[in-house]
Amino acid sequence: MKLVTAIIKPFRLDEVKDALKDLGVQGLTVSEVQGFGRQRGHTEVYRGAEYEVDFVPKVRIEILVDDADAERITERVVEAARTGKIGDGKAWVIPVESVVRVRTGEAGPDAL
Amino acid sequence: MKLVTAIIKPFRLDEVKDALKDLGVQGLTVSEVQGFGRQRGHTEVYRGAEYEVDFVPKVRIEILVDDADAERITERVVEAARTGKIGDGKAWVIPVESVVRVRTGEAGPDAL
Amino acid sequence: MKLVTAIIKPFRLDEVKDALKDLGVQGLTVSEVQGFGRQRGHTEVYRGAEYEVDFVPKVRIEILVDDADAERITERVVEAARTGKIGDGKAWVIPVESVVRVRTGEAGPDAL
Amino acid sequence: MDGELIKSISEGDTAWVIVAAALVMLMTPGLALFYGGMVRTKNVLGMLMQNFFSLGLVTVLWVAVGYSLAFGGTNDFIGNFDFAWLHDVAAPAGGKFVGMAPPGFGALTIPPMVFMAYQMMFAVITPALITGAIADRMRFTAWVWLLGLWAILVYSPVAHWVFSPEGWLFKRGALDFAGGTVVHVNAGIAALAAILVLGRRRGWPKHAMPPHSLPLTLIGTGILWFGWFGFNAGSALGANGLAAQAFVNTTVAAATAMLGWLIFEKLRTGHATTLGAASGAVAGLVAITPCAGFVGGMAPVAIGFLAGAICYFAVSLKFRFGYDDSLDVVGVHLVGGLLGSLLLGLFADAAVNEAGKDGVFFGGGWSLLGEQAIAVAATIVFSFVVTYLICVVLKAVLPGGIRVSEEDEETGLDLTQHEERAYATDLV
Amino acid sequence: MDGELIKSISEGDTAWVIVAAALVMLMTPGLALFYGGMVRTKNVLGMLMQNFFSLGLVTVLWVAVGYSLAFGGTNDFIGNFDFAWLHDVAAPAGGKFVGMAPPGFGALTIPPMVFMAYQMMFAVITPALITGAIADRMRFTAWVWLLGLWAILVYSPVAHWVFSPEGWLFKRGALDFAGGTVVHVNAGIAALAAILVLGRRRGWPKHAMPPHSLPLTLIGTGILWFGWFGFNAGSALGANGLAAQAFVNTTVAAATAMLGWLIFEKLRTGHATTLGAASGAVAGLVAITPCAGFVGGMAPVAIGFLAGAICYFAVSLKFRFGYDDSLDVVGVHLVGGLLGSLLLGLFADAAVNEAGKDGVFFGGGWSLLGEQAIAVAATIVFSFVVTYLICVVLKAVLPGGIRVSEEDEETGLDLTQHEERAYATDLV
Amino acid sequence: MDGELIKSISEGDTAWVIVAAALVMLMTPGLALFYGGMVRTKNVLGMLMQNFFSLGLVTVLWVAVGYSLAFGGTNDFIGNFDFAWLHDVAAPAGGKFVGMAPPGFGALTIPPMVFMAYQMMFAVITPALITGAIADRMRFTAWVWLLGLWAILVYSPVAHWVFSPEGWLFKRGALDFAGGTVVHVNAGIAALAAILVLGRRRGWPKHAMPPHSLPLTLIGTGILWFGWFGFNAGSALGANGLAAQAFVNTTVAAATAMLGWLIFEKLRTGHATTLGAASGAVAGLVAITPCAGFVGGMAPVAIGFLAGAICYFAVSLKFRFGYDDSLDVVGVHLVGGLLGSLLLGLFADAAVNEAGKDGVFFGGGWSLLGEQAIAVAATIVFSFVVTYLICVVLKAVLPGGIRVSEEDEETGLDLTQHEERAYATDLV
Ligand SMILES: Nc1ncnc2c1ncn2[C@@H]1O[C@H](COP(=O)(O)OP(=O)(O)O)[C@@H](O)[C@H]1O
Ligand SMILES: Nc1ncnc2c1ncn2[C@@H]1O[C@H](COP(=O)(O)OP(=O)(O)O)[C@@H](O)[C@H]1O
Ligand SMILES: Nc1ncnc2c1ncn2[C@@H]1O[C@H](COP(=O)(O)OP(=O)(O)O)[C@@H](O)[C@H]1O
Repeated sequence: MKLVTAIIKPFRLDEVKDALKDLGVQGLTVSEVQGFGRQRGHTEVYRGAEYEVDFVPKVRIEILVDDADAERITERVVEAARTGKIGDGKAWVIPVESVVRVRTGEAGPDAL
Repeated sequence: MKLVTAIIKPFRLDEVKDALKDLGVQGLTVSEVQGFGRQRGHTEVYRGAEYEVDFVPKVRIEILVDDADAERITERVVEAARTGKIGDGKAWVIPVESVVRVRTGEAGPDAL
Repeated sequence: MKLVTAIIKPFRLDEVKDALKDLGVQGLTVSEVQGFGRQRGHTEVYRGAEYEVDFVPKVRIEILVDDADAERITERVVEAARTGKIGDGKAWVIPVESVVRVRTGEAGPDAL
Repeated sequence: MDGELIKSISEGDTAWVIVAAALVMLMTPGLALFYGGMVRTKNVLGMLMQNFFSLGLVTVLWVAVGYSLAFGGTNDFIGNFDFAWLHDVAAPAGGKFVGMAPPGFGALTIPPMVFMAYQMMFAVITPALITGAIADRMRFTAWVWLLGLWAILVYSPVAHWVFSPEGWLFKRGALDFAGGTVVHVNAGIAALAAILVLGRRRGWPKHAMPPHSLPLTLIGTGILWFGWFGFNAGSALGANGLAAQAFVNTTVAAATAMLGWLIFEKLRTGHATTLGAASGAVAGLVAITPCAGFVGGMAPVAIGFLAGAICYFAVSLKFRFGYDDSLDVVGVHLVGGLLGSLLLGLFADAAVNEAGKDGVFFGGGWSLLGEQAIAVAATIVFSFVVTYLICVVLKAVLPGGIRVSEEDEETGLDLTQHEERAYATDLV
Repeated sequence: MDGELIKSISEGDTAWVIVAAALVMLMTPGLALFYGGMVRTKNVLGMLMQNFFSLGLVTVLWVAVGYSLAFGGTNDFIGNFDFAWLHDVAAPAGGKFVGMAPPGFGALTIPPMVFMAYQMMFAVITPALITGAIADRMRFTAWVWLLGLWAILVYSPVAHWVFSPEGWLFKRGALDFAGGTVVHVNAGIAALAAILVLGRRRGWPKHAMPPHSLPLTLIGTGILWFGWFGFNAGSALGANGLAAQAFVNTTVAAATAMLGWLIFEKLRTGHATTLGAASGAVAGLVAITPCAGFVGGMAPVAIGFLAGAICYFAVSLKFRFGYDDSLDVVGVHLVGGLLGSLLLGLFADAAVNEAGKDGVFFGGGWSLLGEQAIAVAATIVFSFVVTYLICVVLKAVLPGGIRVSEEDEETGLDLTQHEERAYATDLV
Repeated sequence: MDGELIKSISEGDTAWVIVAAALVMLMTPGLALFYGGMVRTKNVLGMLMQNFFSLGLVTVLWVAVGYSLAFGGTNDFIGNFDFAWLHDVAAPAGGKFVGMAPPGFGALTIPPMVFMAYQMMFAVITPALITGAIADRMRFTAWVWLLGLWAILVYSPVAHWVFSPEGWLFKRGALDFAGGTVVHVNAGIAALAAILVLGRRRGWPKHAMPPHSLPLTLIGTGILWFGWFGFNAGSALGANGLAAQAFVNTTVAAATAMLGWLIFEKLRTGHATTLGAASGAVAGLVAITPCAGFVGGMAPVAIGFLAGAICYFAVSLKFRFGYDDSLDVVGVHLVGGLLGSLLLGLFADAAVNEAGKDGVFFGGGWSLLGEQAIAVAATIVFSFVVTYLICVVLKAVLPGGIRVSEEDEETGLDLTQHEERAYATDLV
């Protein structure tokens, strides 16, 4: 089992989700994060006091997958999230030792 | 060292926390996430325009544990989080190479 | 490749970010979390009804790094985040199998 | 036709009472925010909706029959249908639109239409007060029925008894300047009846249910305090010294009640809270309501301070007795209203208002206090019984009952009752 | 100099109309919140700013020339510059500051300065209504120009036609008590013209764009309802029975419209929504605006209910026809304003107001309805054409055009137009 | 007893001033929101509480002694205790509750009780203005003491000097229609004194401390603008042409100040901000306050525009001089109040108000400007010195001093001072 994590632009989330549904992925977990990277942030001004905000809103997607699917799914996520502009994000794969479905206690691939 | 991660229903958090305290777990980290899975989301209607929200609010719990405790703790989390209804979530275990306590620099099991 | 994760006090984020910039780290991802640990939470009172909040706001930092840099970067994060008071948090390292830059599809160290 | 045609309209009085009516109207949204800030995020819209809906439904019921049942006719216990559908309220009199004063109000210097509109706003906000008690668990459909039935079956009769010069409590000599009995005791006891039928929120009192937005509550508090000038000083029905006195009494009582609440809170918990300041101010406003135009001098200082202190302790009663009065309608409105109505028996000063009386402290003896006690007792019994019956009947006859399912309560009223979310600030 | 010197000021009337002016002023911030709650988080400030800016710019334009163009002189189609820069509006008359009434308003019992200020607030809010349609995509600079030009080129002329006794529509006999035509139809059709030039929001209608804060919208709704008493009852220009009638009509129509909207919503989608309650109330307030001082009895019940029901269906038209009226200015203000203006042809009752007429249902025959139709038709044509031209010209001449770039639209107006974020509650 | 019994009450005037008092009361919650939106999430309640608490404490102090110290007696420098505890303020006169006018106000056409209540609201909001400067770091207990002492030791004397016809600055001929000196200069300089004792916020100016909710600030702005009509036009103490003039001057100055601020902001930073629009409007309202009933014509255009532009630059002074005026009380209220008070020396026009004078531009020569300068100078010296002393003494005698601990400042005022959180929207 693997955990595929991707940091993407928030407005690409729908595309990524749809692409994964098409691949037969049954579940995923999403959270709001702030990214710092090559893409620059923005300036804000309040009563003449300017300041720089380095962080850019991003979305983190986590998908537990069967070992065999990890590569294909990562590729699909990357494709669906890509805009080609700086700040598109990263995707990475981590090994998972065990997975359980809370509801049933099923473990391994059955838990997905 | 392992990292036990669980995605659970938000209102089970207190039970899980209490169960872990009973097991002697000294710390954990929690965050808000949105889950997509078998449990369907809901419909919202604004001025006649209906739309579907696929995501369901969930809570992610992360617990760094000693290798030996990983299984027991995961089981306990799963038990405490279970309602038996769809959407109860997942728990998984990831190997961790090293852990440090920021305050003291202690490493390994002492860092927990 | 490794994933360095740190849970720190929110107001240390700027120091950590600056320290990492100095080390040449090009990117990182940050999110808001709630921590439970030795540091106690606080009491709130609403119309005479007191209750305890166990969770303390923390920030999670995640940094994908080259294998060789993992240790140095972890150390730097720990140093920059340290206040020496209880609740300073944890940092840990997880092995990563693969990383891709969404924008270009570059993989491995080039993706960072 | 019982009223008499109003002849001498004062533009100044009319200006003030029109404004006062607008101010009282604003109190219902203000109350919605006051309460809305105190509930959890998933129930905000449910709360706001229950309040705004009162502006919708009760307004219509009031012009249809409510006003007439409250102020028409000369019966002791209930009005009649003389003014139903605003018949005769706006009788064209030389193009000046004057109309028929309700019986006993012949001395009005404002168009009866203004009086009707002003009273309408009281009818709207009174049942809205109940929403604070039943928060987070009543089905919206059930609320619609409870609201409509209560406005007709409870509010109009009690308003007739106390506010109409033809009502039995008025005639006995009970005083209620702006609704301590009619509004606050009435709604407060009805709230208790409703929650006894409805039951507690799931998880109460074990689970913490902290206010999701105190700034919203404080916006509501500001609006309520502001609107209450219309409520109390408007009840002088003219722009005169009496209105001025009521105005001052109102703001002074709110202020001292805030201090009263905060002092005891600080003593007991070590901190003075923002919600305490807001709650204290509202408690003072409630308690001064019946007294506003009947007391003078430093009476509002005492009344306010007592209201703040006593209501601070009263909001904890629910934990002792185990009824789940979510946002303390009983502790603030019932207790505060009772307190004000009874203290009036002590502090009333006929020198302040020719239409008033002297209370115990001003040489009037115990008779006024007795009448006040009778008035609140009658209101408590009547309102409790009828409200309880309405709730029991609705529970029996409404398909789905009056309470949301366990699962819907978990999910929250906003999504389950209204298919909406209050805040969609998430990126996802 | 066309006006005549006002001699008999009533303090009561003056008090009411001053307050009414303040109430109408408050409506613009109220509208800002009403709309601001409905947009996405990234565009909140853009919305608030467009509205608040109208208080800045239009106020100045109004005292400079707008008022004079609307109410100066005796020309049928446009005012003159007699009152430009408030010349003669506040003429010291024995130290009482009375001034010159606009032509045809000789019977004023309030200082003309009060009349000017009251009308100013209408001029401020009318273009602000347009912001709901163009939400989320117009450059702020473009809005500044559109706002200023529109206030002079569209608002003042139409106000002159309908509100000034010297205007051609007024003279023909069209009735508009408080701005059904001048304000709502006018702004509603202008909104349509503007969005036809501007185009749709990116992603509409495919992507959901739910309101980011319905509590904000409901604060706005409460303020609007409250302020509307100034808008409608203030248009009686005195504290009298007519104001009372207008007050009651206003609140009753808002209430029944809320019910009308919610009933059809419940029937169609199974739920009554909070946004529906707010939208229905506003639709009712819009529709009763032209009628408020010309109808009586139960007419507001009918007008309100129809407005609620019809506007509920009208807000879906945009999906059928494909124009992106973000927050339903067309569906609520154009349709509601039209409806009210035409229903007045049926429900007008001269017994309510000597200056009014009888509509179809009160034996007045079809002539009033005809005049109403002419008035709204003339306004629709004029406002649409001029607004469309203004937008087309601005699009051509402004460097950067009238619309933000794709990327800026993605990022949101707050950061790109104002370098600010609405909420900085994050820790990061 | 110095006052004289008021005999001729105008209902219209009374109606307006009662409403004006309510409007000014609403400004304190409005200010709380205006400021509350600008602080960080962890300090919101601290800010709201400091403001609301003024409604609690100062109200009581005012009826106890504050009013009498400001308006009682004929001494040049301070009032007396004639009206303490509202003695004689509401003297029953044939049941009409008329009372004793404060010395020099014999021509009042409103009950003195209304005058007292109206002035009360000024006394409440003036110290509340200070909270913007000391934001985020004062212990609540310290604020309670500072507030109470300041209301008695600073506000009442200065109000006596300037507002009472018996005060030395009034007698010398200084003009202050609605509180440019008494309210804004006074609070602004006191704010400076307080922060010099208190010190800077930790992390300022290095760390960004962006407003946590600009929508909250804009709700506050709308309420302030609305309430300011009561503040300025209410100061005419009647519903007449002078009130109308003050009303118009008020809104025009707010509008032009908004434009003035935004123009310079746009020129300097490339963007016009929402907070700039709000700040500019408030700056204009501040500057027009002393002038509102003494200038006419296009003077408010100039005064407002200058206020917007100058205050825009003035808010940056703190970075140059290194004092941490958190929310720019000095930059907006001190500078704006000074500006208005001095510009009145130029723009005053006796034709507008018989009780006024001619300034430099209206042939009155330099004498008025001189008096204005003396008035503001005296106020600045007195208020600065006394406030500084109060703060120093409190710092020395209060256990815990006047400032929260480092750790508490980090955690925020809400949790540490009030044991509450503003927003509990989290699931956790
Ligand atoms: N080394 C890293 N570790 C963790 N997250 C990273 C890292 N580098 C970038 N990110 C995340 O990816 C996002 C995009 O990175 P950025 O450098 O801006 O653009 P790109 O990926 O297109 O080169 C960042 O906002 C951040 O959230
Ligand atoms: N493959 C997955 N990867 C990551 N998270 C998942 C995955 N599948 C489900 N989840 C998370 O678990 C939650 C519950 O899953 P769901 O399929 O709804 O119910 P159940 O776990 O009871 O079968 C989801 O909301 C999501 O947050
Ligand atoms: N076993 C754990 N697993 C995951 N997170 C932990 C664990 N223990 C502590 N944490 C995180 O670290 C934070 C600090 O821990 P705490 O015990 O309060 O102080 P310290 O790290 O200084 O001993 C906690 O708030 C929590 O977010």
